[in-house]
Amino acid sequence: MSLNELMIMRHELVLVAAVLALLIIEIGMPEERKQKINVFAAIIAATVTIIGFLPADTGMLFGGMYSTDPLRMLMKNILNIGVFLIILQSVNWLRQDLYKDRSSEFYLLTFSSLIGVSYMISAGHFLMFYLGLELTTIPIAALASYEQFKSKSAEAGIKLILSSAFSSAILLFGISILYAANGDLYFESFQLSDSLINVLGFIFFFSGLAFKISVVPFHLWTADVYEGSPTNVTSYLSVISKGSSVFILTIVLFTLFRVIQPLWEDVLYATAILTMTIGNLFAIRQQNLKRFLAFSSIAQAGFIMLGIINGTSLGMTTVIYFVVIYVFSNLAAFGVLQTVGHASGKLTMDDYNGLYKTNPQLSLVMMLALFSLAGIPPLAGFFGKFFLFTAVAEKGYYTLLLIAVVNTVISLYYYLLVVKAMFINANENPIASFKSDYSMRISLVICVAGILITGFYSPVFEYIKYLCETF
Amino acid sequence: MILIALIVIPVLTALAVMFARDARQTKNLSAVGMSVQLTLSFYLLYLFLKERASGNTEPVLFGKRFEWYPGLNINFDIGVDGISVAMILLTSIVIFTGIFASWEVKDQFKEFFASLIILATGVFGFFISLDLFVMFLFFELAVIPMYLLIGIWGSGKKEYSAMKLTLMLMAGSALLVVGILGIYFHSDVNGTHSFNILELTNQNFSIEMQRIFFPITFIGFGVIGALFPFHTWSPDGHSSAPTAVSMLHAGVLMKLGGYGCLKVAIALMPEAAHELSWIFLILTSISVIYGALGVIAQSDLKYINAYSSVSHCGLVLFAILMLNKTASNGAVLQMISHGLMTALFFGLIGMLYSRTHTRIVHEMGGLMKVLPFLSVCYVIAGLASLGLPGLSGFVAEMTIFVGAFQHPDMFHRVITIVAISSIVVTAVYILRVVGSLLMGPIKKEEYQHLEPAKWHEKLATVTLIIAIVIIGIAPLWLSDMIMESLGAILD
Amino acid sequence: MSYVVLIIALPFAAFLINGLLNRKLPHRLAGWLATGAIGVATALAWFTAFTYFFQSTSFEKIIPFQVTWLRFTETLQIDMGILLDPISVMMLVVITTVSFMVFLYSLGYMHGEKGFVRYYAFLSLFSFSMLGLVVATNLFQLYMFWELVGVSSYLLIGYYYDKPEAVAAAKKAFIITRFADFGFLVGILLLSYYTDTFDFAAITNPNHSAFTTMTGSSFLGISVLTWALMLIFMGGAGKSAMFPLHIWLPDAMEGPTPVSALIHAATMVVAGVFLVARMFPVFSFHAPEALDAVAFIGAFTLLFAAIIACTQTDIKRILAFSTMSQIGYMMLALGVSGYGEHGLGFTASMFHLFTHAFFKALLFLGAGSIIHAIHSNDIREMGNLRRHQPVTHIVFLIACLAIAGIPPFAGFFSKDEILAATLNSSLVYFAIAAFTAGLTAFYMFRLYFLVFWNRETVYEHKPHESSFIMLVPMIVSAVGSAVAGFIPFGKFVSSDSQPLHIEMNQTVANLSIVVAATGILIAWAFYKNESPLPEKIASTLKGLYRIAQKKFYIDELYLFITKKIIFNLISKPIAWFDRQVIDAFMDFTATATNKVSAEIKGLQSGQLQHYAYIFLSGVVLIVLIMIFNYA
Amino acid sequence: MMEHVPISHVLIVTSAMFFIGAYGFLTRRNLVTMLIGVELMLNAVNINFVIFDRYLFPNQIEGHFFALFIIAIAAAEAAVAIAIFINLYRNIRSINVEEVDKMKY
Repeated sequence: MSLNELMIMRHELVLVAAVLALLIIEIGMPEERKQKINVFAAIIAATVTIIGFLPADTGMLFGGMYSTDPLRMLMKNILNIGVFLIILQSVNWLRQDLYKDRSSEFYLLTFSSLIGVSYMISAGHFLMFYLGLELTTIPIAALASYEQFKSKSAEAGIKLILSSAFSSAILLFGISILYAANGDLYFESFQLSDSLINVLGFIFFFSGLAFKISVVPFHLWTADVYEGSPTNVTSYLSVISKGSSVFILTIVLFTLFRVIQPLWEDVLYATAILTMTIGNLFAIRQQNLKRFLAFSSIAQAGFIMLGIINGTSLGMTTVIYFVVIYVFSNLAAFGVLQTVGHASGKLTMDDYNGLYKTNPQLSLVMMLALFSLAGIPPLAGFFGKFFLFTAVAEKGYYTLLLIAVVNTVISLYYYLLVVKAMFINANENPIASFKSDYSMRISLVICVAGILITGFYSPVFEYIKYLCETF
Repeated sequence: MILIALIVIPVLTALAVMFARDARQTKNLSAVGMSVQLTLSFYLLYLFLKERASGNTEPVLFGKRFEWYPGLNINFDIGVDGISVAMILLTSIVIFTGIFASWEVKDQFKEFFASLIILATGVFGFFISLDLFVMFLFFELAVIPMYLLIGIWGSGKKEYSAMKLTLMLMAGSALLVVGILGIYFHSDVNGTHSFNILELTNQNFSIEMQRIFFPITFIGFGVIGALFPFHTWSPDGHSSAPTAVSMLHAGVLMKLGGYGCLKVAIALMPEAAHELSWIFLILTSISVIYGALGVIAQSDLKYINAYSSVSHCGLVLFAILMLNKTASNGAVLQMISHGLMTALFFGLIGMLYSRTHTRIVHEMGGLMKVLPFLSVCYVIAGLASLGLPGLSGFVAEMTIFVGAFQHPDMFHRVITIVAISSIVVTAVYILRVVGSLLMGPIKKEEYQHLEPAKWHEKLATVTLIIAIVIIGIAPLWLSDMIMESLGAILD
Repeated sequence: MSYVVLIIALPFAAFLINGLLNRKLPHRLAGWLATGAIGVATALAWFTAFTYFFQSTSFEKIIPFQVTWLRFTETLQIDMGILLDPISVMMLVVITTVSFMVFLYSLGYMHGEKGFVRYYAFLSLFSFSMLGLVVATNLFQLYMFWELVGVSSYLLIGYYYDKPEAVAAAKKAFIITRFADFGFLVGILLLSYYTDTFDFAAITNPNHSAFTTMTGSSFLGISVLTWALMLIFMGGAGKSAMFPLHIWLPDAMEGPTPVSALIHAATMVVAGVFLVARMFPVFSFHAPEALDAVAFIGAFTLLFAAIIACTQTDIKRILAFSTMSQIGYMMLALGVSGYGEHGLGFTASMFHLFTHAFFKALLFLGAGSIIHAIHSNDIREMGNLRRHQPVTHIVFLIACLAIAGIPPFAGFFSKDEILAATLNSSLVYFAIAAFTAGLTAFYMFRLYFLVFWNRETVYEHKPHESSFIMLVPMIVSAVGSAVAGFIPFGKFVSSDSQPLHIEMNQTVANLSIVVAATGILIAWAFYKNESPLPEKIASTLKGLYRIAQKKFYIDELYLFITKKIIFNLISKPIAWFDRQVIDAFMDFTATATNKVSAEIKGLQSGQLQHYAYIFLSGVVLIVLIMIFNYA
Repeated sequence: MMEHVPISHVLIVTSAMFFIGAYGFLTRRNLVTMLIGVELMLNAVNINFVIFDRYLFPNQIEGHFFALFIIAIAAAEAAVAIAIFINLYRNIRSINVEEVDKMKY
């Protein structure tokens, strides 16, 4: 194996290098200048993201354990951007005295998790996939309880780590059954036999991934963990963790389990309906905005299922395209939550009453983000959602489509509740006017630009479509 | 090029407004922008008529296609036919007057004008687009600012109304998603699917497909056209909305429904339309007469006008469902006519409200004495509404009735006569309002000293009245222009 | 003859100028402007009549002006044009002349009113619309001007808009006629659907092929054509205040008196008669049943209104009921008329329309003059006015004689023809017509004696004779009422435009004179001086008298239908239904969603083990279902 | 000796182990015991992988590797989990799972 060949694994190697670099900087940096680590982390994240876009070879490594191709690279790049944005958003939060001594932990764990994400996406073997999955989750569980003096944070950590351990046990059980039935664990050569036991194996396997995407009925951890974790960790969970799982689920379903497409279509059909509906019904009543966004992200997961059901390259395109938009929209929303929460400690819907009067720009960003999530033109979310619907309609599942569009109306209702709170409701004691920090602003500007441009700039979609067709 | 300008100018105006320094500049910018838009619309009319006069019989003129999403065969297709030109004219007149009617918006004026103009952008875009996707995009774009406009600047139980209106309209548009995707995937234009209306017109969709998607599409557009029983957003929405928003909403936005039903639901799926029209005819005739009878028991001016809009817009859908050129021509005329006069109504109601601070009819009285100008305008609007010859309402209603009468069978006859009977009820409620609002003795002492109409109010009302009168006196050019385009849709 | 356009355009111009400039215009200028315009129009109308009737030999239909106004289908279109034929030319003369009189009169009568300019604007609008109506070349143009006439009537009745009664009366008038127009419109649509045209030239051609189809197909046992014509007649009945659509006319007297003279006596209210006359060939050839209906309604209204007139005390209302009664005569005459040589009724009707316009306008102008002087409408507050208003007295007497049918005044001749025409048709109708002639004489002279003779009433201000400008039109009209009867009307106006030779039926004439004289004598006996007789008779006929005085409770019936049934039983329930059922359903979907959301919140219990339990059961459930599915 | 034990018996044992572990996870109130439940489940999977290699695919060693990795990961997971338990204990002085329900609905 030459060095050149190893460079196929560029994304992961760069991340490993980043982790190492951070460790070294952390150790070498004098105590009083520890603050600077935030800047380094942001720079490193930017570098990682940029390197990800550089052209590189694709192919397989380690006898097929690891494989990459332009589509997978794109997926990783999307998530890299997401992580970069999250890191920009966390800088100010980590600067506070409470965390400044251990801010590097946050970055280290985040990057470690990102390594897991990358490996998971590039997995060519169930073992590799499992390793990636665990590497994604475990650091995040630690991060979820990052705020060590808050019992909620610990609770979130516990719920996440135990649920995920439970779910990975089930997933592994599924893999073991698949192994028994087919005698192979390499994706490349995996041939699904028509044994009925595969159904069992597949569904156990699926539930493990569905857990990460928070598909109903495997979603129950989501809201609690999202609420308890630090906001930036929540962003990570809702965007990177979920996005990566969506990607790998799509890949796996479209390749390994292609032969049992009718089966997983049925499973997705049912779970998609449940996910959208339950997510929406719960979101309606939420007061805590993080919890609110948690349920909203469950509902969004339901919409994503719609694209996967399609089962063709169009479906895959729409899913990836939607995730791109979802990254921008959700991160914009969480960014606002983060900065407002950090500045005022306020997090409920009522606290947001009259926000527009004091912080118009943040309110506008939040509104755009929510409208994009709701699928309102001309924002990117509209295009994303419409294309997902296109994917369902192509399949001819008009009943499902009808249920989905009804759900968009319900979702619009609760998104509007937040908009109403910010723009319409009066508040005697509104959140004071404040200025958010530069890195947060940069991040929000990028998000808003993404929300505004992605839809109109069709080459994004066309490029993804091209990659999916050649996948 | 001119069509693109029609979208770009409002967008630029809205942007410019957001950067305006003060109220004065905001208003001036909006006024200038919308004046340019109005001029442009008339220029478009001129160009259109010139082209037609020179013998150009293409169904759609000034067509332009920009490839957008080639992978899904989505293109930014624009072009206009006679109907669109007419609707664009209507829109630019209403938004122009709407700006002047909201001259005295005090708080958050920038946002107000910007939202209002964005709303108008959506409407303009809707009327010029030939691609279902683009059309749908603009449709939703027009609906959403409504929420903020009503929610922030409205009155009464504005939050409830705004939410109800938005959700119901979005539910309608949700159905539209299903409808247009169904059409898209059942089409086959040179081996690919298509969103392009012109290409879709030549498709022969199977009757089974039409039976499913015609009702979905029709109801989808029907919700915004106040189709019974999906009209209940209208009374609450209108009564809470600020003046200019009511004007624009009732005047223009509700017309998207009729326009969409005609150009999408019926034009693309004519067989199902023939087969299923009876169901919707029953619903729309209920709309017509039910709305009119419902008005009589109302006492709030805005509710009165909202229900009367239900009745009048019901007539639009009713006419469209008659599926012949005359009735559809009447429908388009009715859209324009109703758009103008309801805008006038809502404008006047707003102006009266700002002076008397009540909208309850029997709390006012004798306004003719103290506010002669506004009162006369109100009477003219009323007369237009009850279909006085020489004003636009008459032209539209008669065309509809004549068209509807082309069906000699019992069902259509009965239902047409039911619809015609609404002219009596309309007269009842219009005169009732005029009688107790404007005539009679002055109810309250403080009404003696109401401020007379200001220049911008006069400008707004007079513009609308002129339009109503012109169409009422010389309707032939408009009617012919619309008729020509209908040929391509209905034949 | 394109100058005819001017006859219509001039009043319109006056309307525009007065209407748009309104407050900026001095009263005197506005008034004279409008009067001048209508004056010129009158001259032109007379000139037109002169050239039409005397310079050409045959009375063809001439269309000097026509433009397409709106196209419905390739064949069905509305034209705006001017049609000259005997009846329209006759109507032009009537309308312009009476208008001119009234315009002139109003200069005095309305002097100093605040809304003087507005008054003239509306009046001009009315003249314009009425003229447009009579010269319409097609049914739809007629309908349009018909509506315009209605609206100008509305505006003028409601001229004193701060008076609630006036507002209510205006509303009532418009709505009732609107209801009638609903029938009219359906009739037009029905007719035009089969004939594929609105054009009178085509529609009134009895040989039009569509009529055979229309008479062929029937609905509820009546041919479609008859339906169409009955519906059209419904419009006419509404405008002409025929029973049961008459209730607006008495109330319409709330308008200024000159308006009543012009609109509610001489011109607009006879539009229904004009309409039936216009459509007469079709009625006559293809739908005799419809014509029977016209006759019946006419006869009924004729008697009905006359009976009520005997009991009323408001001078203008008496005149209003008398108008209804007289129009009933015209309708009856049309209803019993045949076509061509048997068209005596037609000519009689038109003749009566013509003469009636003069004497009824005169009566109203006279009434106006009285009201102007004593500021009251109640005849019980009047008396012995001949001392104070000699000129008014004389012209009023002429008018009364004319309407009572005393030769040589105009009414005698026309009424005589009508009686003769009914005699040809049915004895019952003749009896009604003749009896009512007596009744007419009675109630008119009751009015006359009560106002000008009887006891001397104490007036707050001493009544004075009206000004010169008001007297002139009255005198001119009086001359007209006196001599108009001598016009050989049959020569000019007949059902088939061919001169019709009419001979006076001596027996009928004698009978009518006797009846009228009897009526006058009774009135003289009762009312010449104060006398207890009328009271006595009224109290013996207690119930009947009361019913007649209350106008047979038709108003109350209408009120019951509109208030109790339509408002309380339809509109209010609809408003309630809309809010409480339909809207509530929409709200219910929202609250139900919220409710479900609250119900299922227990799913998210916060208990980790509960979550895992659901997770595991979900997996197992899906596995079971799928294995069951795919096994 | 192994040959005398049919694969189905072993599978019954592993399945039983797996669900006993799950049962433990679902019913025990102590967080640490719950963690042990998960470990039990994971070990069931481990045995599965090993016996599949042994019985079904005697010439493959993937199952063995998988089992090894699972053991390693489980250890990591347990480490993190227990760290968090300690954190929780510091905050609420309890590691009873029923008390970990501050966030719900």
